[in-house]
Amino acid sequence: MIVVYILLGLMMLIAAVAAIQMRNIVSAIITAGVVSLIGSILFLLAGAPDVAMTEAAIGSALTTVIFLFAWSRITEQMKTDKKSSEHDSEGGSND
Amino acid sequence: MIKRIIIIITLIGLSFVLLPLFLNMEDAERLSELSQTYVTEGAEELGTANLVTAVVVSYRGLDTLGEVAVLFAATAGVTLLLGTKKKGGSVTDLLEERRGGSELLNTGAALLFPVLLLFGAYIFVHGHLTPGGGFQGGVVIASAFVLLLFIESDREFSHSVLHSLEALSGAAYVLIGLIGLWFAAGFLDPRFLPSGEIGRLLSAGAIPLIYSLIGIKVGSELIGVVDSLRRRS
Amino acid sequence: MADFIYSIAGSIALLAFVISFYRIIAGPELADRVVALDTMTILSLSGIVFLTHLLGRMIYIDIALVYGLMSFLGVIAVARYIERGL
Amino acid sequence: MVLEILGALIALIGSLFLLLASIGIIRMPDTYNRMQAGTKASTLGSLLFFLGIGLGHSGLWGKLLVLSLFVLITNPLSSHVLARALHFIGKSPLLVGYDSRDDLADDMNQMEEL
Amino acid sequence: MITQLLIILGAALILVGFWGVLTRKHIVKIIISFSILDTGIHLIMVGIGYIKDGSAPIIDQEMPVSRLAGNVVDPIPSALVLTAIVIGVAVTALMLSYAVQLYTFYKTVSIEQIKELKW
Repeated sequence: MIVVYILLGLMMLIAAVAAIQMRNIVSAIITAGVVSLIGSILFLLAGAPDVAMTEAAIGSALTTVIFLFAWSRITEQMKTDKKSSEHDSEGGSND
Repeated sequence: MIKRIIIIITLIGLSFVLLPLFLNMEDAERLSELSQTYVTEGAEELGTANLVTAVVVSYRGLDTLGEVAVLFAATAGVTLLLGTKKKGGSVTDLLEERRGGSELLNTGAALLFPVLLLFGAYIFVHGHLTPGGGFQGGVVIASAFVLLLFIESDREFSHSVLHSLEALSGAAYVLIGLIGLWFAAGFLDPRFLPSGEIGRLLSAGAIPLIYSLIGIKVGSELIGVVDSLRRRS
Repeated sequence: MADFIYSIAGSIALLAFVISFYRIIAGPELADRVVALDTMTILSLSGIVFLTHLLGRMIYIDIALVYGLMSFLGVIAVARYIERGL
Repeated sequence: MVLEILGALIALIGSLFLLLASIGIIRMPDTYNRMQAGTKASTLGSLLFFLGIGLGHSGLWGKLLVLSLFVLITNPLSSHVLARALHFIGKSPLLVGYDSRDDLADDMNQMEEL
Repeated sequence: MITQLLIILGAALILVGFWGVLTRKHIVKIIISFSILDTGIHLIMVGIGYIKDGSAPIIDQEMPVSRLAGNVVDPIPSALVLTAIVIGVAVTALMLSYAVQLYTFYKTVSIEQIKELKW
């Protein structure tokens, strides 16, 4: 039994370090969701099913969704900024 | 360079702060006295099968009230920062067309939406019998509406309905607490309704009622958060 | 006897969990990671159902129910982000 | 007792399918192949696993049935949405020795013409 | 044993999250580090409430009232963590909305380039 704890804990640590090290933001968000997923299994093993349910519902599903909504909003603004700056430079060259 | 050294020193200091926690802890053989009282008398006094629910709703009810207040403050902050629509149409003109959901996704979401609503209601009504309760059920209900946002992201939710649901459930929650103060022993004491038999749906006094109100409040608040965070066109 | 075979099945499921976790960490692209996450949620559902048997508490199955409904939201969110539909 | 051993054997077969799914996840050459290996094998494996656990514990039948329904609805749905998204960002499957054939793009073109 | 394991794992997660908060430049990365730090704190609290060979404090056929004493874990840390997770998601949403607003004002996601916040 203790082996399962240690294995899950190691996976959780690796996922946490990888989430912080990854260059791609969406990959980092997914990996942070995996940290929460393994955490909820650990909570279930430690006899706290209420916490496990909350962590599974919130930590690994809703947090991922909220991060992605916010990040897609930021990337969309990045795109429009890039487009508008290109427009500005073109206008400047015409003058 | 100096920055890096400061960071390393901070981390080492933090680990020394956390070290005594690790050294002094063994697996406890028995509960502390307060928890022992909650565990042995909670079932008898309140009639709940899930003792975590008893602690959340009744024994530590004031904490939950404060937690709901913090949640409300955070939601209000998100709405204040992002909720207003953009002025001026110059930004929206440059947006590229957003792709709609496929037909399979639309059908599946339409199939799953009532299931998710029903399931969330099941979770928070059975909060005193099985794991789960108002918070988890509220999240499941919020996720049903998030699913609607996935298939059609221009969908507008009625803000007045959300706000009135949230305000009404919050007010009813405090009101039930005050009724407990009047008819039973203290604030948020659920024993003004009959306790009933352990394991039945209609038992544990007012706990299912209180947890349902918390579930509706949390659900409407989280829908508000996601609705403010999504992209506007 | 039955318990022994059950525990072998659980160990194999745990092994499968670890293997698909490798793809999440090593996956060269975002798409591979999402595919691995999709598989991993199903594997963890089986794991939670197995823990229900192992720990001997029937009520733990509710966590599997909640997770089974919520888990695919994350995958769909990433997919809609990729195709710019979010 | 016999039912329990039968359930355990079915759970063992299910776990072997789960292992197959994860091996497919790491051994297949490209994303679409990984996706089909991971989704199909893990759906069958988890359904067999639930059946095996349900044979051992008679009290769990109702909830396991609901759980199987959820898996049967959500798992193909999520993989369909994911495959469609990958197609739209221009990722093409690895087809060695075959002509590439893109039915979804043809359909989309037809719809645009209409 | 299990308490110690959970506590050392939680402490390691707190350190990893803190390291991420201190060293990363990307603002969304910093928020991800905060959520990892949160998970570490929750693990420590659940670990403190663990009782040897404990099960969930829920009464049903497998855990009747007579077996309750000495066989169930502490319900108080579970209740606290339950509320802490929900507050955590609300605070994460608040931080993300700040990130979106910072991007709209400064047109950058790197905190190195937001000079007004430095001292």
